[in-house]
Parts: sequence; C-alpha cells; structure tokens
Amino acid sequence: MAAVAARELSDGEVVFVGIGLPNLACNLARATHAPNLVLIYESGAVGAVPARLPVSIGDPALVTGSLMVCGMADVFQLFLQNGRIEVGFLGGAQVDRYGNINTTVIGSYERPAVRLPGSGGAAEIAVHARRTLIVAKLNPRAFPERVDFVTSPGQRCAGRARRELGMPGAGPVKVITDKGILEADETSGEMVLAALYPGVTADDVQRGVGWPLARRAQLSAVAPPSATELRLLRDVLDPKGLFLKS
Amino acid sequence: MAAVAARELSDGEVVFVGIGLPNLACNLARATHAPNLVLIYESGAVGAVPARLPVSIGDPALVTGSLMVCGMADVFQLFLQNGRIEVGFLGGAQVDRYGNINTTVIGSYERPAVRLPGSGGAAEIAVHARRTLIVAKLNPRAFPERVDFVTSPGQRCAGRARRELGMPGAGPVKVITDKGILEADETSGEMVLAALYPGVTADDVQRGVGWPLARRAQLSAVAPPSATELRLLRDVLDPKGLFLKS
Amino acid sequence: MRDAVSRFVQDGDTVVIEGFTHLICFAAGHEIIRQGRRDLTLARLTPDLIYDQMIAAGCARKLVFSWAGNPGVGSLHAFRRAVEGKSAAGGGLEIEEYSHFGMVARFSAGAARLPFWPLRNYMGTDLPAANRRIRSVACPYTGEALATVPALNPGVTIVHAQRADAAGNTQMWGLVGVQKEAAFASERVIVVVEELVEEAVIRSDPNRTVIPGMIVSAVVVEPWGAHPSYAQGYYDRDNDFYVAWESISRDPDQLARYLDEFVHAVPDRAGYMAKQPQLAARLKAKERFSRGVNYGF
Amino acid sequence: MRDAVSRFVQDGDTVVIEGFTHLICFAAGHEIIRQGRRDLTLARLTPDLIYDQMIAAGCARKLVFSWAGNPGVGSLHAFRRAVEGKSAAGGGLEIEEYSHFGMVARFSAGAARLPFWPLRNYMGTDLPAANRRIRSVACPYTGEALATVPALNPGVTIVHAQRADAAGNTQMWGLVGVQKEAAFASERVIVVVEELVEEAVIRSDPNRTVIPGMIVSAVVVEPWGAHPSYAQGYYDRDNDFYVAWESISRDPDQLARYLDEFVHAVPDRAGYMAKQPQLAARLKAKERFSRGVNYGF
Repeated sequence: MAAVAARELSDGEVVFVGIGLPNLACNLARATHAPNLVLIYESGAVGAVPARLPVSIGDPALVTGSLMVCGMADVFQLFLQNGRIEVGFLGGAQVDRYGNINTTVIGSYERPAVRLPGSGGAAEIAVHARRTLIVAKLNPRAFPERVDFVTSPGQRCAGRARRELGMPGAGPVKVITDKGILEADETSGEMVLAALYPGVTADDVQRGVGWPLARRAQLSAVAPPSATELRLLRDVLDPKGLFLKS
Repeated sequence: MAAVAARELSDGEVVFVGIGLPNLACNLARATHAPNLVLIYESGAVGAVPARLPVSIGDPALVTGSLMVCGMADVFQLFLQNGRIEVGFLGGAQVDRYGNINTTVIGSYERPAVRLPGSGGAAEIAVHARRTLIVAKLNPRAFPERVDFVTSPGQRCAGRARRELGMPGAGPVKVITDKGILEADETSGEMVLAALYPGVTADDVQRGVGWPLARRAQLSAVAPPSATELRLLRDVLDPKGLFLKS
Repeated sequence: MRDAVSRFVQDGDTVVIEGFTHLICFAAGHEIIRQGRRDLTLARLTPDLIYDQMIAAGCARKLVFSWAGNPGVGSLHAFRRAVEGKSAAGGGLEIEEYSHFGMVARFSAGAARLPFWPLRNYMGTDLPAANRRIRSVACPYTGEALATVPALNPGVTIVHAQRADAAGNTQMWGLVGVQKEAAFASERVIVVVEELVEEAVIRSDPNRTVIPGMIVSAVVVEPWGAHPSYAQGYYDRDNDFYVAWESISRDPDQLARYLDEFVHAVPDRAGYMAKQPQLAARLKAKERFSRGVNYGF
Repeated sequence: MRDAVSRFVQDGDTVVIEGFTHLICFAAGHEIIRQGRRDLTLARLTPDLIYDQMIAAGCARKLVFSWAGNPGVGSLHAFRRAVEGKSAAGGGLEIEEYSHFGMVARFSAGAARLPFWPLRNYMGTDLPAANRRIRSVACPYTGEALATVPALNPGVTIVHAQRADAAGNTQMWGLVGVQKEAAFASERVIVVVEELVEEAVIRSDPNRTVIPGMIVSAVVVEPWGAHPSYAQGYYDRDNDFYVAWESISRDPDQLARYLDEFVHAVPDRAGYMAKQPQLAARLKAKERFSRGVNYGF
C-alpha cells in the first residue's frame, strides 16, 4: 500500500503528511521519483527531511533541518485554507460509498460503542487539500454503505455534492486499499473499482466492501512493489517494521 | 511638555509609544522615576531600550536589545485589542472639546484644504488603550469646538459617550499642553482646565482654546522641569534638539 | 512548581497545558494531580498522555479537544473508559469536540479578545451537529456563510519552553504549536522552562521571544519537565514510554499503580527523574547549533 | 530585478511593496518607475518615500493606505499635491483609507483566504463614513457588532529580506511588519534579498523562515536594495535622506530632477550605489550577533 500510494505523488508537489503509511509513502516517493516533494506536517514543520522514521507528526526529526517551522495558526490559515496544499492523505476506521470518513465514533455520538480519536486536522484537510488520497485496508465493517459519523467529507454528504457545499478541494479522488484501488466517479461521486493488485479478483475486493461496488469499464493492474521500493521500505524507511505490518 | 508627560507615567506600566515628544517623555520617565516602564512601539518592538533617540517608530535602535519583536498582527490583536496597553500617547492637528482628535484632513474629506497623514495606529489606540494622554500645543485652530474629522475617538462622539459606543479603554484622560493640563470631566466628558504652568493664567489657556473652557474648582500648579529633567532631555535624550524645539 | 500550581490553578478552572507533541509540561500535570485539583475543564488539541493521566486521577470534569489518541500507538484508555461509560469511577466525562483548525481558531479568538473566529470549514461534516457551539456567520461583503467557533479564554495556561528570564520573557524553537495564542488568551500564564537565563540572553535575539513577561504570572525552572514529551535541543521524545502507555492505560489498576509510583510517591520532577536515572543518558539531545544573526545597526 | 519586474508586475496591477520602516524595497520601486508601469493600485500601511516617488512618476492610479507621512519629518508632498488636487499632472489620485490595524487585518484576511476579518474598532470615528468598505458583522455568540474590513489580495507583493535560498525560502529578523501576511495574500511574490545563501543556512534555523519558497515567484539579489530604508544587521536607515525628502518632494521640479538623476539615469541598484560611494561607509551596520540555539534531538 505504501508503494502504491507513493506512486500517486508527483515531483514538486506539496503534501500534507499524516503519520504511519502516508509518511512512509511520502518518504518513499522522495527517495525514488519525487525528490522535490515538499512535506508539510500539521505540527508546523515545512519541507521536513526526517533523518529517522517519525513515530509522531510532532517528531523532533521533522524540525531539524526543515525549511520552515511555523505556528499551527499559520499551518491551517496560511497553508491549508490558503489552498497551498496539493495532496492530503487520510485514513479512518470507516470509509463509505462516497469517500466520507469516520474517525470519531462507532455507534451513536452520545453513547459510542467505540470512541475513536476524532478529527484532528482531517476535517479541514478533506475540505481544503486540492485532492486527497484515502489509504485503508478492505473489510466490510471498514467500508460501510454509510459511515456512522462524517468526520471528513467525501464526494457527497447527505445527498449533496461537495461543490454545492462550497468545499474548495476536489476531495478523495482515490482510495488505496490492500487489494486494489477505488476511484471517485466523476459524475456520481461514488467510489468505484479502478485497479486490482496482482492475483486479486474484483469479487475479492467486493467482499471487502459493504455496498454494491461499481467497476470501471477497464480495470487496470497495479504493478507489485519493485525490488527498489521493497528494499527502501524494509531496510531504510521502516527497518523496525513500525508501520509495515505483514 | 515632555517632562510633564513623563510624570504621568508610573513605573512598570506598559506604554504604546509614538514618536517625538511621547518618545522623549517615555525615555525621560525610564531614566528617572519609572525604570521598569515597558515601551511598545506599533512597529513590533516590545521592551525597547533605544541606544539613541529614534527618528522613527521603526528605528533599528528599537529592535537591538529589545525583549521581543513581533509582527504587526500581533501588536494590534494580541497586545492592543487584548487590552495589554495601559497608556497610549496621541497628538494631532486638531483636538476638540471632548478629546476627539483629527489627523486626517483640514476641510472636507473629499476636497481637503490640507491632507494630513491619517490614522496610522491612532484610531485603535484611542479605542483600546486603558487610558490615553494627548500632547499638543495650545492654539485656537488646533483646539476647535469640533474637529473637522474624527480620526481618534475621545470621550463623546456625535453626542454619545464612549462606553455606549462599546470602547474598552477610558480614552483621553488628560491633554498636556504647553501652558497647562486639561482633564476629562468624569460626568460631561468635556476637557476642562485642571493645572497651569508657572506664570500662566487661566485666561492665557482660554485664548488657546476654541470653546468656553470650564475649570476645576481647584487649579493645581505644574512644577517646572527640574534640573535633572532638563539635563537628561537636553544633554542625553535629545542632544541634537530634534524634537525639543524651543 | 508547587507554589505556582497552588497559587494559580484552582478547582473548577479551565486549564490548558499546551504543546503539540513538543514541550508538553508533564511536570505541571503531575503537580496538579498531586495537589488533588478537581472539576477542571481540561482543554488542548491533543489530550495526549498527560490529560489521560489527569482524567484517570479524577481531576477532570470536562474535556475540550480535537484529537484524543496516543500518536502512532493507539488509544488513550482512561479517556475512552470515561467517554464509553466504562470507567469504574463512573460519572463519565463531559466532552466538547472540534477539529485542530477549530481549536486553533478558538485560541486565536481568545488571544485577540474577539468573541468568535471565522473559518472555512465543516461543510458536510457531522461535527456542527455534535457540537452546537460550531456556528456560522454571513460575510458582510460576499454574503457567503463561513463557519465560526467561539473564543476560548482559559483561566490558566501552562507553557513549557526551552528558556526564559526571571520576568517571564520566554523563548522557544522547534514546534511552537498554538502556545502563543493560548497564553495571550489566558487570564493567568505559568511558564515552565528548561533553563532560566539572563535578560541579556533574551535581548540578544528578540525575534525568538514568543511570550512576553508582561502576560506571565509565574516562571518555574524544571529541567526535564516535559518528559515523556520532548524539548528540542535538550532531550528527545520518549517514544518507548508512549508505546508502553498503551498497556499501562488499558488496565485501570496498572494505571493507578503508575500514578502512585511516578506521581504521588515523588515530591517533584527532580524526584521523578531520580527514579529513572537512565532517562537522561538515553534521551539527551545531540548538538546541532544554528548560527547567530546580526542585530546591529 | 529587471526581469522580475517585467515578468511579474503589469500595468493595472495591485502592487504591494511592504516593510514597516524596515526592509522597504526601494530598488523594486525604482525599477517599476524605470519600466514606466501605469495605473497601478499601490497598497501598503505607510506609503513612505517610495510610493511618494512612484506617485510623482505617474505609476499610480490609486493608493490604499493607513498613514501617509514622512515619519518624524513631515509630509509626502507628491501624495499631498495629488490628493489636494494641486498636482500639475492633475487627474488626481483615488484613495482608500484605513487605520494600521485595518490594513493589517485586510492582509490577514487575504493571507487566510477569508473574505473579511473582524476587529473591535472604529466606533465613534469618521473612518467608516469616509470608506464604505469598513463594515460590521454581528457575533453569532454574543450578538455584539464588530467592525470588519475586506480581504486584500494583491496581484504582486514585493518583500525585501536579509537572506533567502535560491528557491525563495526567506528569513528576516528585526521588524517583520506585515510581510508574511502580504506575501501569503498575494498572487505573485517577489523576494529581494541582501544575500543569497545556501539552502543549508536556511535549514540550520527553520524557525527564522518567514516566507516559504513555495509561494515565491522570483528571488532577486540586490545588496543595499532597501536604501534609504534599512536592513537590520546590514545597514542603518538613512535618516538624512528622509529629512532631505521634505524639501525635494515639496518642489515638483526638484522631485523630477531627483527621479531623473537617481532612478532614470541609473540602470540598476548597483548604479544607484555607485553614484553615492559614501553611503556604504556612513550606514554600514556594526556587529551585534545573537548566539545560535540547539536544534538537535
């Protein structure tokens, strides 16, 4: 997933980086095809060049040698709300048919079965980043028809398209999973199957999704991680396997 | 006037300093009875200890050795609007019966006879400083019954008291002139004669004011500048006589 | 620290111990627990381990936050038990929830002494439905609706920093989060520093000053006061402890034992450090000095 | 400078050359005059001598400002002639006037890409009557009326700074005014620096970076580019010239001769400095270096 996510980034883009897989993906991209990727962390580090894999988005390694450190009021007002962020990564406990994400509660808000961490910066990233990429493992409970709570808005919320709702960014254009890639359908805003990992069938993906999954006329094939990508990920970027489970 | 203004400042107070006489007054106070006066300049220098008499409020001598330098958004939002400024100095081409000040135009706004610099930070200082001190030389044209244009609000504007208008600060409590001191009357908000310089009569002051000047029951006497005050002003603070004309 | 907390932190206060991952003042949180403060409204973007500990210790009546997790590790289990109604203590915990941008905007409004702050946000989300204090305002120029959040003006804000002078003129570098706004928004400010320095050190680099002494109520010198959080240039984040917190906080008894041993059983931060002599060696920062700049004229 | 101005400053643009007393880029203003730009809307808090010169040179159609004087000296006479309708050229100059706080708030709104900014101000003053763009909004929490100003989003903002790297990552110290907000509010940004430095210098002290390269359109290296304004740590303000401007600007012919000799007759800032060999010696800054801080972990 990290390798696949990395390929979605173009050189020179400004990326709002979350911790974990997104961070791995961004650093993999920097080490391969996108050396001029600009990494911005919501903690205020701009143009970070972490000398070690950051455990948190506030890791001191993100500060040392970065291009700029600014307060969080500047991060959200001058960078994000200003429209300077080209790509934002999002993940969550639940992702629904229209790419709405829930990181707040499972069950009702007042009496949650499971209390999740909440939005953090996800809500505003989903609103303002020029485009967002969702990274999540397939599983019908994680991909319900509708999320229990909309923390981060997708392509359609309560039946209304994000443009009508006045959101500047394009929202989630792709969902990168462990079996294939879903893309937002330009007209319906629905997440549809677009690409499959080697040896995976469309039915395998459908089994991990809680709604009848539409498919592109042409399904493309996701190339497996190259030897270089694997070496960088396992030996250089995450030698301790902090984020690369399996 | 500088010496008289200096005596209005108490040790430890936070003063928003303008250039010219106010700056002289503040530095005289620091050199005499108020060593812990905190000088803030709208340019962003906090706790300045100018090694030379600043020609402008953005003089580099205000930065070198100051306690803090911040952006102007912080000066106006975090210090002034936040209510941290105890004393603000104001001056102007016209000061009226209620301490309204005009630094914008003589004549009409659209076709001014004389175009003055405008507000700068004066309007917000007049609104937010806990109290303001006006420093101006007496002259009937400079002290009209009503100013041509209200740049900085006084005790009453268009018939309404400043509290009704929602201004946090107490406004102009004193007008320090070259012949005496006027004070804001607690009830009427009018500037009334409160103290006289040595050898000056109430009529002398009235001749410099364009409205029938009320007087305190008891007029106090302003002590002349002491030898120390004069020495500091002439030899140390303004040796070139930049601001001490006469 | 004992005096500062007893003087400036009262039962029922809204207390902010800010710092985004960096410079979180655990020493102050522990002292508040030791002094048994109650009914506090705890506010910060990321409650982090410090508020999880204070919730477990029974200091909190309400939590105002935007992301309540253990970064890169997992959950804040004392927080979860309280919110999921599973805490033995019961009673539960009142919560008021925003996004990071919303919390930052609340502090910005508080610092500017404005009643609200406008932001373009929350359209399509369920957050305004869950929190009625998220409202909207019409722009007087374009007519468009913008989201608003109300000002947050804490009773006391506690800021940890690398250095300050005796008057409280405070300098910090590395991640500065929202500390400046939180301090200016607060009625009282406690500054806790790694090093007390001469006023001349502050005056030699005034652009580094983030908090002026005039808004500071007390200055406390507490080396290692941010551990297990970190202080850039002084010591690294104790990621091992953050990982360990997952299992400690998962079990209420273990958590209670942790508080007994590392909070109640020690008189102060020096005692806390003395119990863990290996910490300093493991976490002490390497040297990576910047060069000075010329302030002359 | 020639290329940057010809590429990024067009006739009719809203142009901001910011810097409050400090770091005012006269070199850019002079190049704009040399290239004969017309119908510009010039915006900054204090028009200062640079806009007085550009007004005299006929570059300006409109001025947006908050204090139009010669600090500590007197008037900006070209500005006054234009506004008082006494300029030979006639035509006059359209003005849009705020207070300093109002202008700062306009840049803050522009930088945050909000259509307006709220402030508690202007009650009792005649400013809203003189400028209908100063309006008010009702707080959605308290109902109180607050003043508002509209966002200012310039076409191009020109910022002078002590140093930047080739990518435009810019560091400044001393008075920083409203440059950060103006730059983020702008469509295009030209950074003019005293020194071009290696990226490593910027990265050695990231908290000093005020403007990130990602928002910068062009970087111009122009030593002494701010004279007669100043650059902390590089050269002092030329107060003698500010005093001299009173008489130069008072007489339109003298002002025209000044522009001919010091702007039109020189190809660039190097030429401008070559005409005044004594300046460097008179104004060069003394050394007053700060110490570095540790960014290690």
